[in-house]
Amino acid sequence: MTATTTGELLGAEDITVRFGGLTALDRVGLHVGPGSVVGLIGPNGAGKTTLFNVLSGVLRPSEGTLTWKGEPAVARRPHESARAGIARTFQGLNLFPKLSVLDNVVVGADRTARGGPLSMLTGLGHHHSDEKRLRARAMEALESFGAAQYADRLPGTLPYGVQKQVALARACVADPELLLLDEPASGLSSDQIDALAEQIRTFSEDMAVVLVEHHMDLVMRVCDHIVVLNFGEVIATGTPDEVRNDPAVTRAYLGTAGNGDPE
Amino acid sequence: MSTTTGQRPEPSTEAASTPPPSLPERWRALPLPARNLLGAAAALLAVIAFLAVTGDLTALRLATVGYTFLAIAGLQLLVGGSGQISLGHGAFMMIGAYSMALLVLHLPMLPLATNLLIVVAVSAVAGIAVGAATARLHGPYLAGATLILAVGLPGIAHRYHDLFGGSNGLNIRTVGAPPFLDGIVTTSEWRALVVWFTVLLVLAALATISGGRLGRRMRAIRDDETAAAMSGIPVGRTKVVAFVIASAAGGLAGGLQAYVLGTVTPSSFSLVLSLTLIAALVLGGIGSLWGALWAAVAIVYLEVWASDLAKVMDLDHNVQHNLPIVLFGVVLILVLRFWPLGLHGGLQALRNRIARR
Amino acid sequence: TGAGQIEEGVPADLDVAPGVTDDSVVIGAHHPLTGPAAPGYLSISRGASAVFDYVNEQGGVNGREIDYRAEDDAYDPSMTIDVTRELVIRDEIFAMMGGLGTPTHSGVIDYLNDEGVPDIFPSSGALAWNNTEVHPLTYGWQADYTKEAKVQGEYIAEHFPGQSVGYLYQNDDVGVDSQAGLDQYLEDEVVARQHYESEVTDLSAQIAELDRAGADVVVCSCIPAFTAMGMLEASRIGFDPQWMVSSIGGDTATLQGLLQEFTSDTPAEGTPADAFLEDTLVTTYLPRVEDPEDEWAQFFIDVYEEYGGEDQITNTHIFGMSQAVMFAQALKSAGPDLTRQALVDALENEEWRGPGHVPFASSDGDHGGHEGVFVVQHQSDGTQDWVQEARVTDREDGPIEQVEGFDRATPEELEFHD
Amino acid sequence: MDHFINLTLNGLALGAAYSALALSLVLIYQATRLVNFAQPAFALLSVYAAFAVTQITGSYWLGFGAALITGMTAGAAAERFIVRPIARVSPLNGVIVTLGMLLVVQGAVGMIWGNEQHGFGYAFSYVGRFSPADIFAVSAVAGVALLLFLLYRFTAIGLRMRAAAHHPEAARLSGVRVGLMLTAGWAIASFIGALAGMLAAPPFLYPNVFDIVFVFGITAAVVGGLDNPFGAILGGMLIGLGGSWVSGYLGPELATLSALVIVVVVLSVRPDGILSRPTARKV
Amino acid sequence: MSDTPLLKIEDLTAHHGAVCALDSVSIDVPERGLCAVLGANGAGKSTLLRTLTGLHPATSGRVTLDGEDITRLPAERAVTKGLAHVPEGGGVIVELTVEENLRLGGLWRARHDPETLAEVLDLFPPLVERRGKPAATLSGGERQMLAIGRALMARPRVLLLDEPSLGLAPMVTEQIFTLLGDLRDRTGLTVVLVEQNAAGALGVTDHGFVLNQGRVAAEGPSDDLLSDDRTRHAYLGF
Ligand SMILES: Nc1ncnc2c1ncn2[C@@H]1O[C@H](COP(=O)(O)OP(=O)(O)OP(=O)(O)O)[C@@H](O)[C@H]1O
Ligand SMILES: Nc1ncnc2c1ncn2[C@@H]1O[C@H](COP(=O)(O)OP(=O)(O)OP(=O)(O)O)[C@@H](O)[C@H]1O
Ligand SMILES: [Mg+2]
Ligand SMILES: [Mg+2]
Repeated sequence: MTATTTGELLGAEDITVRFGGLTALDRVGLHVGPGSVVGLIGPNGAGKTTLFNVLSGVLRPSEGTLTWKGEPAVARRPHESARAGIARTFQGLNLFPKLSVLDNVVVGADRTARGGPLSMLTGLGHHHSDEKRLRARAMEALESFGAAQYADRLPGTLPYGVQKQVALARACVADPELLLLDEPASGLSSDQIDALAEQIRTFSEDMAVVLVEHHMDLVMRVCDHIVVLNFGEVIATGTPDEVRNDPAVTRAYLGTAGNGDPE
Repeated sequence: MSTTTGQRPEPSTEAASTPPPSLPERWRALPLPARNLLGAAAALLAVIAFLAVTGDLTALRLATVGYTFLAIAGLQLLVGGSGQISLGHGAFMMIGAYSMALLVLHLPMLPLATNLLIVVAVSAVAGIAVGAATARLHGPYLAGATLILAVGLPGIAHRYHDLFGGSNGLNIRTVGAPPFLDGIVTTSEWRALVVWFTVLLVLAALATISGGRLGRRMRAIRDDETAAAMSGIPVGRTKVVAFVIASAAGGLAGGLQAYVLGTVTPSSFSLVLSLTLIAALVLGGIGSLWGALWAAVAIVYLEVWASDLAKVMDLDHNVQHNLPIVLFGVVLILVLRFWPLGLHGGLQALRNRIARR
Repeated sequence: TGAGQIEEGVPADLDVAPGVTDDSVVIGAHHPLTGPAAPGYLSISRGASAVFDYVNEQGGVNGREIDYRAEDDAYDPSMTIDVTRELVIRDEIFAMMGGLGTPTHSGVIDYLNDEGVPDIFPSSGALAWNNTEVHPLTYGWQADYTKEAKVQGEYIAEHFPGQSVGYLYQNDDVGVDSQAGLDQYLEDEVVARQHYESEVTDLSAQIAELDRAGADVVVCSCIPAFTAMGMLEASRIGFDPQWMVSSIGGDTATLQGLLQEFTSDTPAEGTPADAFLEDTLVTTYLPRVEDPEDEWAQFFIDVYEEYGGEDQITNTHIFGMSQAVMFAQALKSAGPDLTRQALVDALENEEWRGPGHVPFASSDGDHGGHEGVFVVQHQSDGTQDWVQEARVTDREDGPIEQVEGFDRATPEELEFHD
Repeated sequence: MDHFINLTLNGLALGAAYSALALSLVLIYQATRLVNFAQPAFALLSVYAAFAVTQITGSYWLGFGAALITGMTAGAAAERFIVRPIARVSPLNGVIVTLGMLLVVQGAVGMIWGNEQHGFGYAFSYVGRFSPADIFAVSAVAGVALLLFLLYRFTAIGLRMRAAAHHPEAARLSGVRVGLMLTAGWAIASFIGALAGMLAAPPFLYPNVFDIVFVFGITAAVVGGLDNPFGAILGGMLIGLGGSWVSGYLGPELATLSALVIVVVVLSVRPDGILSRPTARKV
Repeated sequence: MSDTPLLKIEDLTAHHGAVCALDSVSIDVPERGLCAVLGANGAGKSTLLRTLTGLHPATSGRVTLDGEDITRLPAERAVTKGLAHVPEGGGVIVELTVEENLRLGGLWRARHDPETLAEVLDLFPPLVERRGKPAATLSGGERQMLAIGRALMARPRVLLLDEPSLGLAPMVTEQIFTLLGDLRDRTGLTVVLVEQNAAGALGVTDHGFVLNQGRVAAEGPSDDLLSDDRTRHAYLGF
């Protein structure tokens, strides 16, 4: 773990989540420093998405503490997390189906607007400049994710791979400090995954990234640090090399495919 | 009035497009409120022109179309915008109408504009209460809760008989046209003007909201609450705001109705009204303020035309009396069957087809 | 200026005759023909229509056929306003005849008076109609609820002395005005006051309470559906009071029809419809279908047979038919040079002689319409006995007086058509 | 105390009628995910059919049968020819088109039978504080709820119907004839609707007779939880009892308000009704 | 291919509005064939599978299964012909329980089929404990398992898999790929596998087709495609 509590961006300690009788997370800890890329891996149903839900405020943990830049942040609601600088993508994408691709990304940029509630209600004040800026910014983001030509389409009509890019653009457009990526590579081809690795490296210059992924080569390539979950418990942590060679991890998760790509 | 609330990805097609390419561009460069206010001013001129060539009966109906338009536009923002289906919009109209009547009766010296502002405030407060109580509800649960609101609220008018006049309601008389317009406009025409002035002003505001950042936030919430929240949008608060805007618009519409009709009774704000409003909204075309306009026209004129038709056809009593209801139902079914996006969507499709020729 | 500060307007010009041609005169009305309030009220315009057809068949009035247009307002005041304007502006009606309902008619009474449209015989017993200062062109019809209730109260006090009384009333001016009259005679005997809302079709709680309170006599100031429902509910729980029903809910023919259908052909061990109504007291002022001896009743039955619809004539039809007859009579008296002023003058000076059984006020600043009621009692064989002759009174605390020397004309004698 | 018992018994009897309508709504909702405003329309049509048949044949039970058959046929036909092509576009359109059907049927009934009231009797004697008619109503509703619960939960056809309602595409890939299932769902629900109509209509019949009962029916369904037939019954009883008590102790004008209060209180604690399952996971 | 193909696709064309998503695609899949369909995003892979099962209408062309024309067969009949389709993203019915989802898959055949159910549950242990839970509570990978399990419950002759590895842990993916081979050998199953993970898919299949903008751009035995650098670079991107 990047256990240095000083200068830490996000800290989670003893996070426990129960659904009825099922313990989805059992005293899980996670620490993310600025600019680091943390991998979160584990078998299906290990609790990775659940942990993301806790970190982003979508789910209130049954127990445990959360800190954000050293401040307690446990009861934060999702929009508060987002405003504080946490962005995430979803395993199921969760794009806005009836908004255009551009509007999807503009919504992602919403928190960078300068106008307050009054400007939103009246259309006065910063509203006009906000609108122009948000659109420009969203367009820029779409361009950098190679989806600019789809700006006017509805997301449902796009190939899955393009939708993933839109979802990434929506998450990144507001320059978050922490980016939570839930299986960004699933459904992508190998060269797209390479490109993604490149993107994640670029992100990590400005923000910390937590990456949930089943594509081991990607994880091994981009992560500084990896946390392995199994049945809601942390079974291993360490650098990519340490984790790859951890027999518990091989047994629980990697199998023979442990040495990188599923190819 | 030119802004649509999403549904189609391309959000705005300006109604007035003129040949020189710089003009639409300059128009687009104007801030949203300015564009909408200019549009409203143009629409007001159109209303005045229309009033000038028609009579008193049309003036009354035009006023009815006006406040109905406003009520539906508010509902549009709520249902089409934030995805919250309210079957109790009539309740807010009722609140507005009673506020207006009570103000005129008990504080006759207040000018109309003040009354309308107070009406907006009162119904907005009601909207906060209802919105906050229902913010966690989804789909049919919200629909059911608002439905019973519309049915239950008149009970208060019966309960506090002395204040609200029970089932006979309240009757008010309000001043007509200012003296210098004597002989130029009739009282009905004056009322229609007051209604449309107010309605268009508020509509410009609604169009600004739904075409701007707040509207987009609402649509995001409508599509996916969690993703919207993760984009930094306060979901609960935005839903309540949508409710408040809708109820303020509904309340104002009710206030205007009281002003135009001079009478306020519980039976005007029945279940039927609330259901008609939402049905008409879908009939007109959800997602666009134009849809709200067609909806209002349909509510007012379908009934009139149908009963005229029934009279002309010389039918059996029972058939004649029930024909308007049946016709409204049939029109509703047919429009939804062949124009799923309502009258507005259908008209647009027609226009596109003609343009392509 | 404040929105509610109104100055007095100039009275409308009455020397006009819109809607009148040499051979026709257009009159209008608003009625609930559809919607929840239509049942029960629908028959009024049907009845009126039949009489006008009859009148037209006889050659009309002063050579003019009456073109009667009853518009549907579904009992929604905002629609009443719309249809009334439509009648006045587009159809250019000469007069409004029998506009129905208190909440509905209240919304247009100012308008009609401002526009100078004679507002004849609104179908409602509200006290508000009889206010010649404010609404000089409005002429009431129904015996007002307070007068009727006073007669009821006196009758009960006389015939059921010392017995406990319960009120069941509609929660609007019907209830308020009725109690004002009843209480003058029964204040001390009242053991329960129960009301209902016309929107909620359930009387179980109210009847249970009347039963519990031990009411021997129940005065029902209700519309017919609720009278019937009250009786059914009472029989359900084995509560058997003496019923006293006001004219608005006392259409025994309608009640009997309803109860008949209710009890026939069901496995429910039913009571015959007449048994529900047996001994029920009804106050009224018009001829009744149960009284075929009466010339007017006979006349109406015949007219409806000939000019009416398929449906069975009831006392509600007779309500509208009587209005139509008296309106035609006034039109006849107004003479061939018809103007609104002429009609108003005719109304003010008319010598009313039926079909109602009580004197009728339409002059001298009193536009109160029927001035009193008589009492009938329903018999098990379906006939009705007059148990008290017509009595008149005022709506304050004045005395109740027996009607003396009211000379009622026969249908043949009365001049209401050519 | 006597008063209280009276009110309670009245409330239960009223509740049975609300429950029956709520049940039919819940069933349609389970089978189609639509709140069906045409439900009172089918009920109305059915009850008028019963009225007509009873008048002609003189037999209440023949009328009863006619009502059930009419309801079932009307529901199936409406689904097949009107609702299906429209609801495909958007669920709200589907809801609104049911409103359109309600108007058409109310008007048509008025055209045929007039807007006047007719008397309409009970199946069994209505005499008594909790009369045979009431007992019939309650037991019919409870029995039907139980049967349907079993049908939906434990039979293959029930599984097919639910699958078709929730996810037509996945259902089709599993060989479910989605169209047929939707039609069947509507037929069953309208059958219950007709039953509910027969229980709720007496003593009088007129085109708007179900307006308020239906509103209470929706309220009951929402209070109980739209996914659970027993919720519908529970909700119906709550609304019935609440209405009766409030009516008796505070005044009948507050009966509808009492339903509003119940809805607000229940839904603020359990936004998906009393007997709903835990809310679904969103991400 | 030597013997007559079990699934024969001839000149299949399909549109999304004006967009031509499949353009005269012809593919033969022999009985017991394991066949991969590859291609970039938007190439038309999902549209191909959806058109095969009738979820999407074909504009023209013909599909025959074992000689029988199934081009216009409604989707609900596909499974009765032995065609099971795991759609993109799984299409799990989240409101039903895990077990109900599985039962649904086998419904067309018989009322009760405890053996297949047991087999499927055996294959995906995480589903066992969650049998009675609504599928909504499942994790992404668990849902994918459920979707595949439901298709297997139908005991199909031809299994159409649209990106089955989506969201699955590598071990599970591997396990499923192995299973496909197993099933082919044991029960004679024929598989059409759509995958983004081209290398992995070609590793387990015996024949591959590469779609590009709705057309078959390359085809051949999987090993050949794997070693054909030109196709790999042009279309498969590795
Ligand atoms: N709302 C819920 N109710 C009940 N169980 C739940 C709920 N949410 C998650 N679970 C269970 O918790 C466990 C962890 O789920 P989670 O989605 O976090 O897994 P994951 O690690 O993201 O898996 P995958 O890689 O398959 O996406 C799973 O077994 C899931 O079934
Ligand atoms: N509903 C739709 N409306 C409009 N166009 C669509 C729709 N669905 C797919 N398309 C278009 O059809 C083409 C083929 O899409 P398809 O989903 O079959 O691709 P794919 O090969 O499965 O891609 P992916 O690997 O991303 O799943 C794409 O260009 C896509 O944009
Ligand atoms: Mg996950
Ligand atoms: Mg695909």
